[in-house]
Amino acid sequence: MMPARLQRTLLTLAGAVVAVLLAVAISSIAILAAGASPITALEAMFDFGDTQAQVATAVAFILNRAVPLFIAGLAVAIGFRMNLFNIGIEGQYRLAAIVAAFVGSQFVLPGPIQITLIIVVAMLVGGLYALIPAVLKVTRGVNEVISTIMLNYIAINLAAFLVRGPFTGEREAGQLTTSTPQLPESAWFPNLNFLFEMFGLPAPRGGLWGFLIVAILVGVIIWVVLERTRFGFEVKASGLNASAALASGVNPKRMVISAMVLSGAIAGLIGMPEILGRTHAYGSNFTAGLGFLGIAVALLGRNKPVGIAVAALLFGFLDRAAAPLQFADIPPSVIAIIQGTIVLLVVIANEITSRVSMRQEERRAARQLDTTSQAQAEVAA
Amino acid sequence: MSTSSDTLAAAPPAVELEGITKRFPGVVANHDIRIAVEPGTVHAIVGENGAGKSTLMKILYGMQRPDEGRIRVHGEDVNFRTPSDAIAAGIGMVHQHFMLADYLTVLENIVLGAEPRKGGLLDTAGARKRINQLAETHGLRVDPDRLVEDLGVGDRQRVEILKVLYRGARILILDEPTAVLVPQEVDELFANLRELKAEGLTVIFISHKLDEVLSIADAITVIRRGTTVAAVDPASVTARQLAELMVGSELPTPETRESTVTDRVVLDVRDVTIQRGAAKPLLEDVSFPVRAGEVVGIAGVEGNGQSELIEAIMGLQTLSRGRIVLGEDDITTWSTLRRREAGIGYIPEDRHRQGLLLEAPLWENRVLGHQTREPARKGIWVNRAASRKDTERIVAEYDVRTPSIDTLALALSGGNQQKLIVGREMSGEPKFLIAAHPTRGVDVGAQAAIWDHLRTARAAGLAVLLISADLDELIGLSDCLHVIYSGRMVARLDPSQVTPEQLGGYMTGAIAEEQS
Amino acid sequence: GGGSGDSGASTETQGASSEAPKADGLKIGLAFDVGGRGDKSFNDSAYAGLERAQKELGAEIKDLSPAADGSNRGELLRQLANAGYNPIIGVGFAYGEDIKAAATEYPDIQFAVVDSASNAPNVTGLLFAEEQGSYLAGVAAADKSKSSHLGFVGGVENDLIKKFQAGFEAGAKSVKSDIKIDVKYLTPDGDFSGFKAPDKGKIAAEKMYQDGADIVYHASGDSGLGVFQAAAAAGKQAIGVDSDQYETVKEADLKKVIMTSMIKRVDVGVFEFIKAFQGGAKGGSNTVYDLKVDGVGLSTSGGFIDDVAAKVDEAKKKIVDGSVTVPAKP
Amino acid sequence: MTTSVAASEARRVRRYHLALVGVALLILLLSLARLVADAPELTSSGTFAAALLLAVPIALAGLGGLWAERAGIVNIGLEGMMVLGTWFAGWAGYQWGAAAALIAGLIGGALGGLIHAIATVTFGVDHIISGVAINLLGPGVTRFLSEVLYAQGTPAAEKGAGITTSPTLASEAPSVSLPLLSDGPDLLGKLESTHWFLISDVAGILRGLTHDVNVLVILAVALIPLTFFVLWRTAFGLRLRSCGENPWAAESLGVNVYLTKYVATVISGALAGLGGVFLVFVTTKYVEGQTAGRGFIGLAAMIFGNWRPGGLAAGASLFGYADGLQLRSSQAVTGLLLFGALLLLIYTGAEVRRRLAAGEPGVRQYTGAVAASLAAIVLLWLWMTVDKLPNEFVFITPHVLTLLVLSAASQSLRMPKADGVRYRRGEQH
Ligand SMILES: Nc1ncnc2c1ncn2[C@@H]1O[C@H](COP(=O)(O)OP(=O)(O)OP(=O)(O)O)[C@@H](O)[C@H]1O
Ligand SMILES: Nc1ncnc2c1ncn2[C@@H]1O[C@H](COP(=O)(O)OP(=O)(O)OP(=O)(O)O)[C@@H](O)[C@H]1O
Ligand SMILES: [Mg+2]
Ligand SMILES: [Mg+2]
Repeated sequence: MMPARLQRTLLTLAGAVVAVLLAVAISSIAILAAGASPITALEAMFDFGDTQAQVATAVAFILNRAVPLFIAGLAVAIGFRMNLFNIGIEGQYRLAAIVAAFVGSQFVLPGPIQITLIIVVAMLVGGLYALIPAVLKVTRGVNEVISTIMLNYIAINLAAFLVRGPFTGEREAGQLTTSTPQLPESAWFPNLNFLFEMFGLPAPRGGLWGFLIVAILVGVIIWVVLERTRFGFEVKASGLNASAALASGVNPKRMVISAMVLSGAIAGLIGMPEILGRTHAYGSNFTAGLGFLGIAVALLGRNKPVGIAVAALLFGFLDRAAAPLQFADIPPSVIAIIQGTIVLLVVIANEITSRVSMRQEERRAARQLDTTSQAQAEVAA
Repeated sequence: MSTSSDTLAAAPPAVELEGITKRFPGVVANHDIRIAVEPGTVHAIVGENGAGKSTLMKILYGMQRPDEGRIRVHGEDVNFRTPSDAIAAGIGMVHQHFMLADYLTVLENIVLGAEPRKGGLLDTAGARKRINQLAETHGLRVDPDRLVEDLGVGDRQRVEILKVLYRGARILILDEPTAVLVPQEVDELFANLRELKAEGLTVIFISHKLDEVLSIADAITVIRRGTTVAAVDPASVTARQLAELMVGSELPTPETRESTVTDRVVLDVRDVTIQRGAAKPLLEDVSFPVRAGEVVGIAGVEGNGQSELIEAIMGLQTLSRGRIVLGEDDITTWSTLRRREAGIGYIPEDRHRQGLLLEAPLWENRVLGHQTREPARKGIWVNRAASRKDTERIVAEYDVRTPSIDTLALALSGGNQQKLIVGREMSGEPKFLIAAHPTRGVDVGAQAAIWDHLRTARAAGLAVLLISADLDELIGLSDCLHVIYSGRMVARLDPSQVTPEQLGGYMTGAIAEEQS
Repeated sequence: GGGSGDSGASTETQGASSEAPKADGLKIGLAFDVGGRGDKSFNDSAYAGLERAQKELGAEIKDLSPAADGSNRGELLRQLANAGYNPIIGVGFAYGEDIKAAATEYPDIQFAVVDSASNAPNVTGLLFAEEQGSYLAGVAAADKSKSSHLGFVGGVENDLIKKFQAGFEAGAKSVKSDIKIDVKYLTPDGDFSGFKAPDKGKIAAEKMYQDGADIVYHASGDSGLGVFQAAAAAGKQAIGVDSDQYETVKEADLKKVIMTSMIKRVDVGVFEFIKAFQGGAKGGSNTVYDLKVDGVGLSTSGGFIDDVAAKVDEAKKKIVDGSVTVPAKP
Repeated sequence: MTTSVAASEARRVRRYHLALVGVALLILLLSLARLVADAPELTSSGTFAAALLLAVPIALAGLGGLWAERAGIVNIGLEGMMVLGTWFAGWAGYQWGAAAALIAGLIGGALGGLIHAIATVTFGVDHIISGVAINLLGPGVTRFLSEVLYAQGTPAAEKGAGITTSPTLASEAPSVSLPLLSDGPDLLGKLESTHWFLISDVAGILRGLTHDVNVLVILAVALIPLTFFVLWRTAFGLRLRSCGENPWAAESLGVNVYLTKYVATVISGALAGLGGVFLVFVTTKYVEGQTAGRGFIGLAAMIFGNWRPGGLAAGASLFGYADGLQLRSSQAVTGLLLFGALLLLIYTGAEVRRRLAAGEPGVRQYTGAVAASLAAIVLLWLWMTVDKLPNEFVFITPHVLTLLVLSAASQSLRMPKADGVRYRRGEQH
């Protein structure tokens, strides 16, 4: 039993590695076509700097980028696991971010309480906003793909309205970014620079966002929820076979609502690392697009927390390379090409490997049964 | 010159299969099969589930390619790559499962792939004329402009045959065409087949129903475990002999021994009506009790409300009127989950659709439907250890042939999948069990085992509602039989008194309603 | 912040800068706003200043473009600092916060940020008085308008673009207090597609022309193309923005309608900052590029506003001498 | 048999008439709202011209979606394919003119479709996943191409290209107007300016749709009936649809399902690419990011339209109209509130009458009518009290409208049965 599983895992990993290598090869062709050398590009991507401080900064950047991507991937995965396509992560996290940033700026409490409250508000807003498409789906049968796409646009506009209107904060003279009021310092999430110091590295510039801890925690919780609880089982069952789930007493409406709301609540966290760790306010140049990237990350990670973490780190690593590539005079958009081809090739590889491993499983089952039935026949004779 | 019988003998067989071998990963579906089908005859092929009949026919129809062997059609070697090649060679196939696009019209389904064109367009008028003509000559009446979605099974079967005739096929393959038909419909079909035969068409006919086979076939080939084991003359063989050839051993029968019926009503269905909009009710005033230790059988042609009845009891359909009482509780408004928790077990009619998570391991399939109960659950958690242990128990007790409980459900054969489901639904001491087609598509050995389990549970006081298309099974297992027709219970019969023919009469509405 | 020992002034071993450093070692780094070099507008204008510094001051230059979502602005600044570039310029107000962070991390390096105020001792804010330039555009437009009806199309409804609107309205009203000015923004703040939607710019401007406006001023990036098209179709006129669009627009029929452009000399700002840096200037303050220093102004190519030049000059004089203050908010 | 033919014929005629009556009613209501709310933009020719301009790329993307999904391939990658279309149109167009742009854009989009087909048909990748990957790839590849081909110092840059834009097209696609009616003497224009009830509204609408129309618009509009015709009236169309309903049945009748799906998906990409070409024609050059999510909106329009060409045209028109209206006049959007109220009142009236006629009492049956009338009151109240909505609320008009209409009508939607299902030759479902 264990070897079979191990084999499945190894096969998957091998497929992923081949896919990444293929994607690198394809991108190399593009780089060559652009008149640059793929070797230089690779060197640039892996060049984290000469000094320890630079290496630390690079690592911190990758992690800081990976954290929101990881959370976004988790949010997407919850829905995708039961074939619920929450394309609306984008709107949910934006709205959650602005409301949480504003609410958090309105009071001062001891750090842990203040931060917890902000996080709760963010999850609440994200979850409530995701409730809209969920309710529309279960009561009116509205396809969630469209409704969430529409709600994304609505969220962008709502956020723009709020940040210029009721939620606007004071600005220094000469600042053109509109933003919510600054969070009090008690709401600033402490950074994790001590981790680097523990390894004898200098602290990274910009700091390693402390929200990493929350992300890991959320990842573990989501893993436990999806893999070990009854709710997770029901999500999985609904995804694998909706009509069997229904006949087994899983209430599909309740599942749609709870999965969507959970997905939205997690989505609410996506903006938090940035707001609590860096900007301390929601501003008009808030990082957008993480919701869509989250879809790619979730798919790359096969909708499983560990896979999503790896995918998020890979994306973070690639995104960091944007600057070094430019130093090497290579168009940075190569990264987008690498990301796109990796996603496509990895899912193709997944498809092939899972088909192969199912074949193997069937064959093994048949082989084993054959030997047992032969044995029985011999005993009978 | 030669006599007419000489000419007949000289004519090459319509189809000749020689040494056909086909391997699937882990299975040899066909092994050195040899069959010769004479033109203008009905040639039956019989064999157990999984014997390889469908595979062989798919090979003949170009849907699958043989690993070894030769196919000759009218004496000429052929090599079919796709069904189009086979169609071009005059072969048509009606599949075991309907191959119809529900949201296309009958006409569209029939002409698909062989569309008549006029000026680049689909010539619907021409097609309609041709279909009506075919329908007229062969007595296969269907309305070409209806959506297939709205048709009953009998009509669908006719559409399937029309599809084949429309292509001008001279060789017809019918893979279990009678599985979903009632006796009267079967007779109609056979009349059609005889007519086709008279017109010189060749029919290859597959069925599990041996008396049917004996009544229609001119020649019979028996397949066992992928190889041809006998070619017999229907005139010189009995159904029982044929069956023993198929199985290679003695036959089990689904007979219930002494009655275990008590007078404690476990499930009471009262005046259940389901009506959607202004249409004809799907179920109308259906009432019956099921007592502890009793098997209540429901006979009926598919599509007469059985599915709705099951779904109503499972809480998957809301009632327009009526009540369902389980023991002391009125469960009419309960959720499916609560019903299951209260002790209703459910062997669904389509195990792949409603019974299994094919891509999950067996032990997770054990949890399905029991996710809120011991031993599968512990608080908010799934109790993995206990579930696995209980799966081991089911595998042992119900003789589920599997390498391990971590095997994915899709790797099991249909019979073993079904045994797992039966084992699961019997665990947790249910009070009441819905068994919908519990042995459909299951081979003889597994069938006997499942019947045994049902009987044992019945003796232990389980109340069972049995829905089946297999009339022998219904008559053999039930303590009491109801016939459902057009959403209404039209007869209550004593299984020890009734014959399958009578039952068929009620099921088709041929015998008028009887007061019980 | 990371107050560790490494100042970032490491030796030049970074792969890219292979050519020998210039004698005086002036290495200028510049990070663009989203869109990057080659946007034919704001970013390119900054780049022109950088190139000029390369030519005239013999500087070594490096320019970086951010990711499409702008998430790595801070990283670009750090990488430039690590590679030994000094000074470093961030183009666009979105760099405000990131420059501040980088400036604290690299106190020995001089930074400049375009369109945002100085927020650290080693940061120079390069501010432009868009409202003043737009005021002149308003004056010219109101003088030229026969219908006493103007229009303004803004790309994205943010505070930067509102400065353009405010100045334009004030300028036009200073000429004709009852002049009608239609205003339309294409997208809300945070949705930057409004700078890339010529079709929407066209529709918005079309409506203004149909309603009787005869001159429409746009501050909408690439969407301005649509405004020019609408003007050409209606046989009316439009005002360009940022650079002299009469020169940058290639189509002859569109050239005709560009009455003038409100020029924002980001190139001058960038170049002047570099020169000042070379001269030893330190940050901590803002340099405002306004009418006084010709940091903003109106273009005259095409000669369409020659006849109102006097009035425009007069308005300019008033602003320069302080007798008129132009509002920065509508 | 003949009766059934007649019946289906009658059904078709009835549906056709119903659509006509519906459109007439909408126009009547619109002109009423225009008059009462004094918002001439509601029916002006300019609004309808803008609506057409905005609806065409959405409709083309939607048609792309329709072709793919009717063959059983979910295409969420329309956006990426559209982006490819814009870039290639710009690149070919600046060198060889509009015709080349058209062809290159089609090919660009078709390439995206081909990738989608390879992934989903040949490798059986989940359709949504492949689509997402294409949406990542489209912008990435085009940006890269721009960075390489439009960089400073390249010949293209000399002609005015930048990283974010191509040079202007070498030649523009011609535009046409209806002679006499909307051009020259412009009779419709004259009629429109009279502001007569209904007459000038109809004139405005007609003029907006016929004045100075790009040939590509005509092509796009023609593609809608053409799509219907091909998919529902030809043998190829029947095969294509059968692949979306039951590919196994199609396979068993000798239809080459893989090939059909490939063709459908490539056409789907080409249509999305054509939407991109149209955007480039409007702006006369490629502008990075100019698709702005229209691929997604197109998909929404298709679902809105129940996977039918006519329906998707309605969906795209609704979106284009609402967007055009808000772009032209923020005030007119409040006029829509009145329009909505009128619509709801009519619905309520019809519902109550139907219930009364059917003699079906019961509170539950009336909830719809009650909700509708309540909503109508709220809308009326909003219309009377609000005179200018904040811009942000104006911007979202089309999205909110789409959402509202969908929630009213979604339950009757039906997608192709095997849409998004992985199909493998020789494997049963
Ligand atoms: N595509 C396939 N891949 C793998 N194994 C297959 C495939 N098709 C059939 N088999 C196997 O081949 C064997 C013969 O199957 P087949 O469907 O031909 O049986 P059959 O005689 O038609 O049975 P039934 O009476 O149930 O229809 C079975 O063991 C089945 O598991
Ligand atoms: N289309 C298929 N693809 C792959 N394997 C198949 C296919 N059809 C059948 N099998 C294999 O056939 C075996 C089950 O076939 P078997 O004939 O015993 O089942 P069955 O009685 O036909 O069941 P069912 O009626 O549920 O299909 C399994 O090993 C399964 O893997
Ligand atoms: Mg079978
Ligand atoms: Mg079979």
